[in-house]
Amino acid sequence: MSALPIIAVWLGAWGLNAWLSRFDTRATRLAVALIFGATILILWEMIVRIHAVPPVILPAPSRIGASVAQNTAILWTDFVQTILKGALTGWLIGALAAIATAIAIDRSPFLQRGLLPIGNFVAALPIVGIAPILVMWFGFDWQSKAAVVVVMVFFPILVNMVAGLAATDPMQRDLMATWAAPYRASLWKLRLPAAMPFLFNGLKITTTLALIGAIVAEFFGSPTRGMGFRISTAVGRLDLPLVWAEILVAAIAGSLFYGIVALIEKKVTFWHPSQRRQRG
Amino acid sequence: MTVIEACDVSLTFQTADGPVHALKDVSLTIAPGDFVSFIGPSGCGKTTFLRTIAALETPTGGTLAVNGMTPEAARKARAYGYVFQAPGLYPWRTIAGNISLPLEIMGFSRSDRAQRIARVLDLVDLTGFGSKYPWQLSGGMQQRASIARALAFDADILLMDEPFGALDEIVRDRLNEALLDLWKKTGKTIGFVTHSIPEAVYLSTRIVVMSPRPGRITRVIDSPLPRDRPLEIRDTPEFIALAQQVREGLREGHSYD
Amino acid sequence: MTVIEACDVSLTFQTADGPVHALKDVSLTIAPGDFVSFIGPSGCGKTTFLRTIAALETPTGGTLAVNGMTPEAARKARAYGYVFQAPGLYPWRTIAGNISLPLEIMGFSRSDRAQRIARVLDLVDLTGFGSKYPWQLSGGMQQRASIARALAFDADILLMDEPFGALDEIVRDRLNEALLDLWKKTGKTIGFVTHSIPEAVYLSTRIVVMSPRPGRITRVIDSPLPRDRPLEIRDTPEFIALAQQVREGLREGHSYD
Amino acid sequence: QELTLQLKWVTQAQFAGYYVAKDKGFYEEEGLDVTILPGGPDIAPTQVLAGGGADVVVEWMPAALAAREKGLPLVNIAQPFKSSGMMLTCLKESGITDPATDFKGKTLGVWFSGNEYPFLSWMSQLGLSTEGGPDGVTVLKQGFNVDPLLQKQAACISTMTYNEYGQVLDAGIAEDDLVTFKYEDQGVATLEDGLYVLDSTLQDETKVADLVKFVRASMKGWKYAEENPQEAAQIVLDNDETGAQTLDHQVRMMTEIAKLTAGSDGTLDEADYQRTVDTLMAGGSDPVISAAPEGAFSHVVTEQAVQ
Amino acid sequence: MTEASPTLAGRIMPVLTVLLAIVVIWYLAAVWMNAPWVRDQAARADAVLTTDDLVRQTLTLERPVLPAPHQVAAGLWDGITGQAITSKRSLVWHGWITLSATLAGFAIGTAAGILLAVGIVHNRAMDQSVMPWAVASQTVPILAIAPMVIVVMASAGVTGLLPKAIIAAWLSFFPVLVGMVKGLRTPDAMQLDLMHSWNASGSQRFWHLRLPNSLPYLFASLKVAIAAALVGTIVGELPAGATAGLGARLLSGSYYGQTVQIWAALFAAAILAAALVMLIGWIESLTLRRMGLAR
Ligand SMILES: Nc1ncnc2c1ncn2[C@@H]1O[C@H](COP(=O)(O)OP(=O)(O)OP(=O)(O)O)[C@@H](O)[C@H]1O
Ligand SMILES: Nc1ncnc2c1ncn2[C@@H]1O[C@H](COP(=O)(O)OP(=O)(O)OP(=O)(O)O)[C@@H](O)[C@H]1O
Ligand SMILES: Cc1ncc(C[n+]2csc(CCO)c2C)c(N)n1
Ligand SMILES: [Mg+2]
Ligand SMILES: [Mg+2]
Repeated sequence: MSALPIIAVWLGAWGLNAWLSRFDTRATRLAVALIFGATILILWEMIVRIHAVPPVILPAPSRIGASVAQNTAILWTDFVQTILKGALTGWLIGALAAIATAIAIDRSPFLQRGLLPIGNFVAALPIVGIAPILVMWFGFDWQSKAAVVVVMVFFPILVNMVAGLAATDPMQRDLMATWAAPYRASLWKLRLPAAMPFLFNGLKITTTLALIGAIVAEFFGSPTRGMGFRISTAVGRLDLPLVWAEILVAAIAGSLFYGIVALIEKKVTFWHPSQRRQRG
Repeated sequence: MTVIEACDVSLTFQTADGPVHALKDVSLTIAPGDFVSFIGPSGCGKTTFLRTIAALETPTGGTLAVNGMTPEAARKARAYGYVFQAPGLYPWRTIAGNISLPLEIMGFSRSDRAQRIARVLDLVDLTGFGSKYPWQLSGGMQQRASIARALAFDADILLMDEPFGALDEIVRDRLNEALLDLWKKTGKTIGFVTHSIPEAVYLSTRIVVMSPRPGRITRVIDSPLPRDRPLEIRDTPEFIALAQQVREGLREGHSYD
Repeated sequence: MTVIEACDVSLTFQTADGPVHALKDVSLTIAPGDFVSFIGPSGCGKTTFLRTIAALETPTGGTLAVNGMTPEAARKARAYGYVFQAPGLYPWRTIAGNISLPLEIMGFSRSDRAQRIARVLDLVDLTGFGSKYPWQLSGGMQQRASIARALAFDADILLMDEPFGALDEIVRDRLNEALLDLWKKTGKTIGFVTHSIPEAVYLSTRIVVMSPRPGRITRVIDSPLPRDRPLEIRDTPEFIALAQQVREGLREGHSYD
Repeated sequence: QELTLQLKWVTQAQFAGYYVAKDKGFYEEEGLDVTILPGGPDIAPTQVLAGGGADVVVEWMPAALAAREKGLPLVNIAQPFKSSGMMLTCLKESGITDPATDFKGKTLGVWFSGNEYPFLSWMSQLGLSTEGGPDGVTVLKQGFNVDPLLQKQAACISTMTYNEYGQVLDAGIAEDDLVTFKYEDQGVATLEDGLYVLDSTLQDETKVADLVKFVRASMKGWKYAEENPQEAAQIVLDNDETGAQTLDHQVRMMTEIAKLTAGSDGTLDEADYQRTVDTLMAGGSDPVISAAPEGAFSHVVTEQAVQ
Repeated sequence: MTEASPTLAGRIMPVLTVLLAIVVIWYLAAVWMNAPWVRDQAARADAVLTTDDLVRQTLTLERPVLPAPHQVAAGLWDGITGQAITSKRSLVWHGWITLSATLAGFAIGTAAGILLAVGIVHNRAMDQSVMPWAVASQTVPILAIAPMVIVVMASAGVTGLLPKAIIAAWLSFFPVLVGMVKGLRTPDAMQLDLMHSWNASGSQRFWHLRLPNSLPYLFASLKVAIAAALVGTIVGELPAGATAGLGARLLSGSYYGQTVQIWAALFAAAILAAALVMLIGWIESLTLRRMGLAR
């Protein structure tokens, strides 16, 4: 039975993790996540080897690793082009625009009621449809990728921010009323802080969206660098280890991006019940 | 001149299973410098009436004037400080930050703020807790912080909804004295909801007894006690008689009693 | 036999600016059928001690036994009912649904549940409010609903954290009587946090006076009053003497007094 | 006998021969049950073949040879397309008249995903860097359509005689406003649309027999399509599930395709093969393939099929 | 402080106003963006253009850079009503194909997301190991691996709706997971303590406290998830041989430069998504009202 060693490794790793997780220190938490990942990689390698999966279908992690080592220069260029120029700029512009819009329409229930349903509609426009159009409008380079990212992240953040601005509890609002707080004060001192947990929810979800957007947009036209470009080209050349190397970079970059935003969230919303162990 | 003038004020909440008459034909006049306590069984509309004065609810009937203006205009003029039944502190600000908040909004200078914060923290015996977050304090400490916040900016009218409910007798006595002191010195007008008959009698110049379903005023008792009230006044016969009067008024309202 | 046996219990919270000694070397023995009140200034650790008994906090020092087991085991055996300082009702359930919840969890039958809900609603005078949602009730009504919830499943130990804090005197008297009645009939062991000296004296067989920073027990006063206590007992000299004793104990703890 | 054919691109007259053979029952006559899988921009037929998703694929020879060098043993079993339809179409206003001198510093649109090889060979033969700069050309990864030319984002774009070129004309640009360079004329033509299978398939007698029937029926389909462009176009249209094609377009495509299939009975011309290999290996510093492939084609199937 | 819920007219008027504004801007943009092409064409033909001509031509181009609203509307109308719904030119037919895979993927994704969230909240080993990898999974560019998924599944004999549904599920499980983890963790400490004091079992805590508490979060996530599932399906339709479905429509429109067709397919997809989101919103308000949470 060729499946037997695979199952054995799985069970072994799971047991180890279950045991480790009981300690719940910073070190063990990291160890647990790493062991989980390592297990997946080992299982992957085992499956590929034991079942002799052709490398053009699924290369083994070891070959992907080798490809990463070989192609660092290419990977770096692509990272700069797609992640730093495309995804990050787009995400920043989209997030700032969404926050500004949320604040702008916050005072007007009329605009909110008019804009949000349409916002939901626009958010539902599939990226594969928008990307070619934006490439046509903004050209081939990273600007069009950033534009795609802006469109993708704008509405999720807007919707969260609007919900957040409304998410104060009645007594907190009443207090502001008793002080006759002018609009700006209640915005800065009450609604913005109260909106932070929601805003960060939106920001976190959109980190991954931004990456997907920037990469996918490159399928619809790009200069000869970028992760999406490399992936589609490498697939055509059956250089699957390079494809997976790019995917690996995307995954690491995305996790880092998410992690950084989550870290900032922790700092900013330290007071929120989901961030602290509070009492009754 | 009157500070608060309520004339046949009614307020009905529309709920899924029919209207709730929280206030019905409530009329009351409060003069400047009055200390008025509201007492009555749970659910009789005390909170609702205080909120109406503060323009946090809009009456569905009758007229209400605060400082000769509409409650709304008075609110805009920052005529009052309000202490809610629950502490309602902002979790993202420390205790000092919470007290500072209305001061910032009203544009007090930084040094003035620091001074006022120190003063009111001392008043409610929370000196040293300024840098703690609300969730690190006990229930009573949170309530005191919220009192401090309402006192910090020295409004002419103070509306307090069971401010001392979560406090022990000693602290309560202390804060009662402090409040009386403040009131005498500043001549503020105070609206005060309480469940404690001795507290109401000890503090007030007038005691308003309310009864529920529908919420209305059943008695208004003027206190013959002098403005200077040492704690010992609570053992005088006048005090005890007054308390008895309030207790009777209260009992009337309790239909089930 | 003892129900609760605390021996040198300590509890320290680690906060950003240093440790807070909420409890220090607290020793106490509670026998079956005791009615023990905890009284003390705000922040002295009453809530914390009650929570430790209920296995909601773990002491950082000392030993604690409930019904001869660890607090954790006692909790698992559903040894107690707990009323929190704030109502803590579930907003997505009606008042009746809230009371029903622990019953459902403990597997009471549908008809049994209905009967118990009706009984406790009546006990706290909320008959007719069963189908309302928590946010449709006043603060006091919510607190009564939460008391009803803790009473519904008839645990042998009742732990109550300022259950009557938000209630007016009349309702409070009524509920005090009802609680005493229940206690006499069922022989429950009751741990009761309060700020009111008369309430503590009226209800308890023992009064535990605590003082803060660090939280500790300063006095344990055994009540000489009989188990049968009409409301009028509060005017007897024994009662007043006892109250005075508690007040003194309390005053000792207030360093600033 | 069941057989699956993976196309290189979406359903269109480029593959008319196979659709005609299926619709006209030529496959059925041979006792074959053929499933035709349309391709798309993200389908690499070689990968589908390796994954076992198809028995035969339509692929361009550069991609096939490159895959072979990557260790995927593709073998050409038939070559219905005799000549190449690939060209570079430029706007006259860009001032390009001679590839050897005028491409410098210009932006050119190129298809990737395995279709970039002929272009890369051409550029290296011209001695032009594809990394941009004043002495090289800037390469754009061209999307699906001819917009880059219409929007003037590129001086030239890749087109096929039978498809994109027509689209440029349809868009309203006159032939006079365009300059075209056919790969065929530039001497860098490579073989397009051939039929490929895995080496292992050819080791199996019964499978070879099936392939023979398949190629025979397919070529019959191609010849029928050449002669009846109208009907062939209609058949393609009927098989197009996206409903996006128009008859006019497909008829024109069929007419142009017929020029490319003309003169092929399916047998691979070894001279054409050699030219393709030479072109690919002449890639200068970065050749598409580094060594002349061995056994990259086989006449086994066509020899029996044309009898 | 209770705000009366707006009337139907009060809800529709703002939308219409904003829509009107958008349409006006759109027309202006269409003229502006299509003008260079029209001018070029005129120059090539040596014709003189009046402003009137310019505007008219920019709004009626066959391959506009930005089609005018009425062109898209006509395309949509023709796609929806102009054909028998079984016709391959009918947007209804393509919409249905996309919808069925979307729903299947949404169901799989939601189930996976909820199960994972429950596992994460209740099992510490899962809490510490799954979440970082779930995040990583979302950063994998699916459009890149979609073809491989399709190929691999096809080689395993799985074709048709399922491969697309799996790609849709891949995209939709994440919002559900994030929302549910947050939602299942929102109960405040007192509510948890109460459950604790009753010694409620893990499953009782889940059903009576965590789940009801998480519902608002769940519904918010479901709305995101269903839109994500639709995107996933469309992405899955591209390499699946681009045969049928709105994704194939988009692609073939794109391939032949038929801008109007792209926009019509785009709008059809968005309308579908909006309808699905509204459906979930409706279920949400129904549920929350029954639970007494809608105030
Ligand atoms: N938002 C609301 N919707 C429906 N009914 C309400 C609402 N707010 C208050 N009520 C009802 O109005 C009545 C008066 O409530 P109110 O809060 O004023 O009582 P209260 O006198 O302050 O009681 P307590 O002493 O318990 O705080 C109660 O019966 C309550 O149920
Ligand atoms: N989670 C916590 N983190 C830090 N400090 C805490 C925490 N919980 C309680 N404390 C501190 O422990 C002390 C005791 O708190 P506790 O809630 O037991 O007081 P209490 O006697 O119940 O007061 P009150 O009568 O005001 O409710 C207080 O000083 C409080 O600030
Ligand atoms: C994104 C993309 N664009 C174009 C082609 C090239 N291509 C392969 S077959 C074929 C037929 C044309 O009618 C064309 C143009 C591709 N492979 N991928
Ligand atoms: Mg109240
Ligand atoms: Mg407490």
